[in-house]
Amino acid sequence: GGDGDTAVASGESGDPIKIGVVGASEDYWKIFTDLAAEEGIDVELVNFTDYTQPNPALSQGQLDLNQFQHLQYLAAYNVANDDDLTPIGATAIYPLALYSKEHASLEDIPEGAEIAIPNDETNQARALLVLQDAGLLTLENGGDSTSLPSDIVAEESKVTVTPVAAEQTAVALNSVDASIINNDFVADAGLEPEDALYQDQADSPAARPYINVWVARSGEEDNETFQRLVELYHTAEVEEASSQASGGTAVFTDNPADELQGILDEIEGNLAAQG
Amino acid sequence: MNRDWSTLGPILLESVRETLYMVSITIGVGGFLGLVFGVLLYATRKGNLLQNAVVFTVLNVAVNIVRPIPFIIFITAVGPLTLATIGTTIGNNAVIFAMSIMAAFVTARIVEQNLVATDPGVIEAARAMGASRLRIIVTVLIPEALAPLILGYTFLLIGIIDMSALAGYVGGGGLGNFAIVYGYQRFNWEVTFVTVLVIIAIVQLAQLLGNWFARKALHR
Amino acid sequence: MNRDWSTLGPILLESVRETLYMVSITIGVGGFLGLVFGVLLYATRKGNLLQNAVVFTVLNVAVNIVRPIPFIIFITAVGPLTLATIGTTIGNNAVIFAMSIMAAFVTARIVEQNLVATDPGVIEAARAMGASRLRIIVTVLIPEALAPLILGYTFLLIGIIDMSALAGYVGGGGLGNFAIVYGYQRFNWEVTFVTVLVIIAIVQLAQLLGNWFARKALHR
Amino acid sequence: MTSVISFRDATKVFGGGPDAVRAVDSVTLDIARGEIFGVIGYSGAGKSTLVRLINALETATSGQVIVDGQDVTTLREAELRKVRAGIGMIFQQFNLMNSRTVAGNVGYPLKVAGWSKQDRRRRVGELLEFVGLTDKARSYPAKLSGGQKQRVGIARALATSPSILLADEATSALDPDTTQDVLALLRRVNRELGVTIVVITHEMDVVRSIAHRVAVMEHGKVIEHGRAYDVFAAPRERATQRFVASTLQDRPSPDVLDRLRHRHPGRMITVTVREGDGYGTGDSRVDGVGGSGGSGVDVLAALRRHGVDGTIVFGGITEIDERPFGSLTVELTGDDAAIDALIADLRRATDVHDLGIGDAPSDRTTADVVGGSPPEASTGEGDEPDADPYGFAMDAIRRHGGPR
Amino acid sequence: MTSVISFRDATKVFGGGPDAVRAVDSVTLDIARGEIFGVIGYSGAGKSTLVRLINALETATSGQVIVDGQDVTTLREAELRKVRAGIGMIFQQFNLMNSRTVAGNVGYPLKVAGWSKQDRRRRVGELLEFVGLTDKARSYPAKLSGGQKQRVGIARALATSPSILLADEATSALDPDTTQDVLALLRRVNRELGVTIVVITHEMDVVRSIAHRVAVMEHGKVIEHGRAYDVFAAPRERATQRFVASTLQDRPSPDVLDRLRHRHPGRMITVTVREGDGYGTGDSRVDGVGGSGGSGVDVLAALRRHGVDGTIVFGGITEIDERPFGSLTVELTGDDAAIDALIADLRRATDVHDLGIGDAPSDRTTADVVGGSPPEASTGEGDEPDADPYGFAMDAIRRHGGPR
Ligand SMILES: Nc1ncnc2c1ncn2[C@@H]1O[C@H](COP(=O)(O)OP(=O)(O)OP(=O)(O)O)[C@@H](O)[C@H]1O
Ligand SMILES: Nc1ncnc2c1ncn2[C@@H]1O[C@H](COP(=O)(O)OP(=O)(O)OP(=O)(O)O)[C@@H](O)[C@H]1O
Ligand SMILES: [Mg+2]
Ligand SMILES: [Mg+2]
Repeated sequence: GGDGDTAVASGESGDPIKIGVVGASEDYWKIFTDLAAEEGIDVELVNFTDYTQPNPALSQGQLDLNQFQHLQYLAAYNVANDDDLTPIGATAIYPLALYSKEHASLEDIPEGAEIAIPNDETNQARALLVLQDAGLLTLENGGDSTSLPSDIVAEESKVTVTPVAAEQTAVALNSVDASIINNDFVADAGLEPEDALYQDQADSPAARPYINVWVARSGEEDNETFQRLVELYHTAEVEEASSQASGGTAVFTDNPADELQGILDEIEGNLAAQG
Repeated sequence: MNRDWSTLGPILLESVRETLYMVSITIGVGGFLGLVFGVLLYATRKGNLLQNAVVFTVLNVAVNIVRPIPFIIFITAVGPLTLATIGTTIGNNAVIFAMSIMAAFVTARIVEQNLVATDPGVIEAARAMGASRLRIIVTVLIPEALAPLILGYTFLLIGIIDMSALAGYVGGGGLGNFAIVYGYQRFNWEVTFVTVLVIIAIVQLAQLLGNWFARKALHR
Repeated sequence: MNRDWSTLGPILLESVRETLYMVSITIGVGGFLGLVFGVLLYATRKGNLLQNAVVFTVLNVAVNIVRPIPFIIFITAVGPLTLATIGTTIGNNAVIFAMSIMAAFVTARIVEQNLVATDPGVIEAARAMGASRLRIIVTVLIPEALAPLILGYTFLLIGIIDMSALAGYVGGGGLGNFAIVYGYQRFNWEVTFVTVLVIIAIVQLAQLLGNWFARKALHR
Repeated sequence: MTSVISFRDATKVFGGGPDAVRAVDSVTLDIARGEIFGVIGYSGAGKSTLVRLINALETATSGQVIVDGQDVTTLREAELRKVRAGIGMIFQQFNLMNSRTVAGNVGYPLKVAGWSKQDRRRRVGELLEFVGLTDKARSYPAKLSGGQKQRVGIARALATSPSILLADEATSALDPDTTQDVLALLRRVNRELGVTIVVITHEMDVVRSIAHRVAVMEHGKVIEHGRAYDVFAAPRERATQRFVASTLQDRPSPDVLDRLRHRHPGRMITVTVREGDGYGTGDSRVDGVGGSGGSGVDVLAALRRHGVDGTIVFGGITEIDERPFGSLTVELTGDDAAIDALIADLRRATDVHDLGIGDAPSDRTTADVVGGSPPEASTGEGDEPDADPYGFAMDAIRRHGGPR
Repeated sequence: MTSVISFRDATKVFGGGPDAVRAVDSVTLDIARGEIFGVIGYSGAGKSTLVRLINALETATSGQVIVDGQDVTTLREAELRKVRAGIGMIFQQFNLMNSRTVAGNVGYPLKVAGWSKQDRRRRVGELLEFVGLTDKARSYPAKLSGGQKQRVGIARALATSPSILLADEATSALDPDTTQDVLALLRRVNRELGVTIVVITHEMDVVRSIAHRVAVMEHGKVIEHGRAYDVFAAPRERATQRFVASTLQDRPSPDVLDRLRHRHPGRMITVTVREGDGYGTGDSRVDGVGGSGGSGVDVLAALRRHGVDGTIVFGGITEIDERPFGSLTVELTGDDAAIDALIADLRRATDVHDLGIGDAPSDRTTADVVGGSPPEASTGEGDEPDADPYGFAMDAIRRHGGPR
């Protein structure tokens, strides 16, 4: 896939630029599209409730851009589908954190506790890594970005995990000892980021696969309109709204496209090697 | 962070429109195809009007292949077909396409079920008059089973509304999606509640009509 | 990245077990409750055995309130009840709880539909013999409508398998979840395909049995 | 009063507004314990509805229906059950359960009545043997012929030996032989167990051979009722007369009469034969059961006395409620004056309808003239060979029974 | 050969294995164009199945069924449609469409036949008027009485003026008056339009008044067939004899006989009245239609000749296929030798069954003895007052008609 022949025109001819997102209801998207409109760029957001669809849709030319994933996810997609979607700009890193209603600190989490984690592939692996970092469990071979719950070494682990839909991790707090909750849902669920028992470090190199990116079809990295949109995201108004939506945990970043591509290539290489 | 209704109101309204659009086209297309499939499923059974083991087996298996596929997987699976037909695999029309196919197979079973209990004597009477099989199906079989069929289609309608909630998976809209995206995923229970209420109101209305028509059709 | 079947195989097997577990409990509990509700919906209608406008209206509305709620929202909405009953809102048992309630309401409509066409003369005959209304329901009404009811429950079974695919949302498992999480979400079409095949095989088997029993129950 | 079923101004209206049908209209009627009560009337007259009021399958719109001392219109379902358990019913449309075998259908009321499995099996066996369906015990109703279905319905109604039996056209689908067997059984359970039986029927055989009393319904009303013999022998209402005439079939219909005249050109008369119509005085013999007066011998004796030759060309003498009844159509040959004297003589004792002679018939039809009422014009039930045959315009079946 | 319907070794087996039912068993039969053909037989004998082979509602298991020159067992559905369009059928169970009004049901075959809406409306109006249901035109079948439903079925079958009419117990739910009207119509369409009619019935009236020929079925086989008069007047097969006897009801049944003896202690005989049974020689008058021999006058004449006094106590003379038939039961009083001579005399011309005298009955039953066959033991259809009344063990209805 990935050939741009079927691509919709990019803005000038009056056709809107279609951006696939997950969570178009967030306030910052409205600010973003308003800003774009001021610059004469007609943006149409296509909202998906499922991560699986926006990449194929982009690849098939039904979208011009998408912005919902981090590099890790993109790499997994590209490898699985032999695709070459390309990151054209970064947005932010969202730390993944552990929350609990029952326990005040990491140390309080008892032996045999049940932890809810997101069940989508990349967040799941990332959550397992976070838990491993927190010393709650041990993964076979140290774990990586494709680890599964079945990779947990039960004898060496303090807790068990239950994968649930990402948004359900917050709901599940009533039923489990603790949950790994995606940033998106933290604020909505009425949680305070500072209450997190543990979270991964956005500035560590280990977090680099989790840089969220704008993605386009290969060959369209240099589209100026696209570049302008990437920039618009980092205007103060948008960043502020976006930060608010993440409960202030978002760590904005604007790595250049080629650096992102480099990281992507590296991850894809690893994945392919494992495949 | 919770938008107020002045922002959400128009989106909600638009969602209502979208749902009605999706559901009516789906029930039209899927419902009609389902009627055809369902009648065939019934009529090609052994001992029935169009007895035909091959057609029955093929249909029976086909329906059972399509129906249990989880809908999000199904949407993706029919993607190439959707693309060829609708020109896109995302958005409401793509959802309608997938929903119509799924609805056709679901309806087939509902229709089949409702025809099974038809009095064979009445069909015989029509055969004895020299009515063609197609005519018998249209003017006897279906009218005789109309009351349960109407309830079946009411049931289907609700199933489709339910199914349309998944439209968001492929970038579609509608009430279900609105409730999930603006309400449920954002833990905004007020929005969820109001939206669900709207859905329920629509369903309730449909059911009222369905019950009323079914009662009319029963002629007892 | 694509795990081979030596890793996935056991999970798939476990998923089959989980699906069978979830589906059988749901069809047992939900199917039974649905039978009760469905019979009540039918029997409390005007002119029928237990004619009772209040019960009918309450049930009719209740069914219409529950049914159209998108299932993932419904799971969350009944969460407090689930917590109180099952002790947890996640995992298979929580899903079974929510599915059973939903299935009960869905079944209610299926059952109602299939009873509508029952010959009132037969019920009258039983009344004339002095049979109690409960006895008539159990020993006349249901047996008389058995063939369509069996098809209805087969239909329901498939619906429940379909519903169980959403178990993953709240930490449940099963085949549908396996197909989505290990296949679909990872773009692993081989896993998706194989899993869907397993689901279809189960459904096909259920349908075969259903058709066979329905044929037996028809007595024609 | 030993009446076991009493209707008191009972009315049943179906529907409402302009389409309302008064299926049963202010019926007041008593049915005594232990009698066999026939209900006759044209199709749609309200017979089935009337009987369904008894076990409250239909609830009366107004009035009372008292069964065994209880007004069933006021009973709650649970109380009704007890009443119904003592009432067997044979349905016009059979109403068999398609989901049960023949044995299952017949055993069902026994199950309801709480019989043990063993007793049920034995009883069902007896009943099926009685109705001749032993070898169909395990068949389902869909595979039975019409008459077989009806026999299952009969066996089912008799299963629990109810004290009241409601039989709605219980033998309509049966051959005459089987009908006789069923009637014999009904007569026996009535006589020996005192079972009260209400039979709806349009079959003369049934009324004739088992009914003690009959009610005639028309337009939802009971227009006439009384001892079966009396109603048949001397119907008062016009509808009853017509019904009796066409039921008995002992009088030649117009086309039959045409053929008779062809064969028998002489003067013809139809003489009613009725118990108690003593001809002359010293002639009538009376025995324990009832007078034999009015039976054929009197006609024969009269013929002899008047020197007239007679040929019996049509008619029948049968029994109603175990008493003789009928009519004979006789061709008379002899002196005209003697014939007139004979007729005058006969008329003093019974009803005589003078059919005249072939060339100058005194009237065309006898079928609707009963009990000496004056001849009337044909009501059109005969053939009209000149009428448009598939057009119907001229000989519509008159709507006798349908209430407004 | 003008036969319009021919069965050639036609067999229909339902089911398989040990439970197989040979509903129609190697029937070979021709039904001529323009005749009214009656099919009689006990319940379950295979009558309905036989008739359903004609319009191929059931397909023969083997053999041929030729209708209008075409073997319907070999036709494809599309070809069958044309054959069926010319055949009207009245169903035993009515088979009305519950989803259509009365008018809609009657109009349906017209719609199938492609009639215009206007013509349909007119025609339906006529038909409904004929069957007396004009005011029920817009009612649904569920709201009709049994007889009303049957009338709708009749109207529907007649709607397209078919050239063959199959009537399966077409009047079983009708009152006698309406039955007469329907029969008159059938007779008329047969006579004037040459419609071939096949009637299944157990009602004597129907056979008597309209059938030209009849076939008697038992166990799926046609055991006897011929002109209606011949079959009734001289039934050959045992089953036919029993059927005719119980159908005609012109002979006293055992319990009637008991009562008769009570009233009439003298010697009683039953004399068969049959066309063509010339009594003596010079006495029988013959006219264009048929001999009047054997009708009552001969008995009367014989009585006179032998100086015996007679009382007609039971019996009937009616018409079968428009010819007189029946029997008279007469009590004889007079010199014993004279009576014996009288009986011997009568026997030379017709069948006489000697019932003996009250104290020494020569046999108990006459019901199953027809045509002078020797008296046989009762088959048990009478009352047995001593038998366990709800026990049935002793008087099961014999399974006459059910094939194995
Ligand atoms: N579909 C069927 N399957 C099995 N057996 C059947 C079926 N239809 C009829 N039979 C059997 O075939 C025999 C003949 O049935 P049929 O209906 O022809 O009888 P019939 O002479 O019309 O009797 P009736 O006077 O009672 O209507 C019966 O024993 C009946 O049980
Ligand atoms: N459920 C109903 N709704 C409306 N009208 C009805 C209903 N049941 C019966 N009727 C009407 O009531 C009248 C009496 O019906 P009923 O069945 O008592 O007649 P019947 O005397 O038994 O006639 P038949 O001899 O034809 O069975 C008919 O005109 C019929 O159409
Ligand atoms: Mg009736
Ligand atoms: Mg039959």
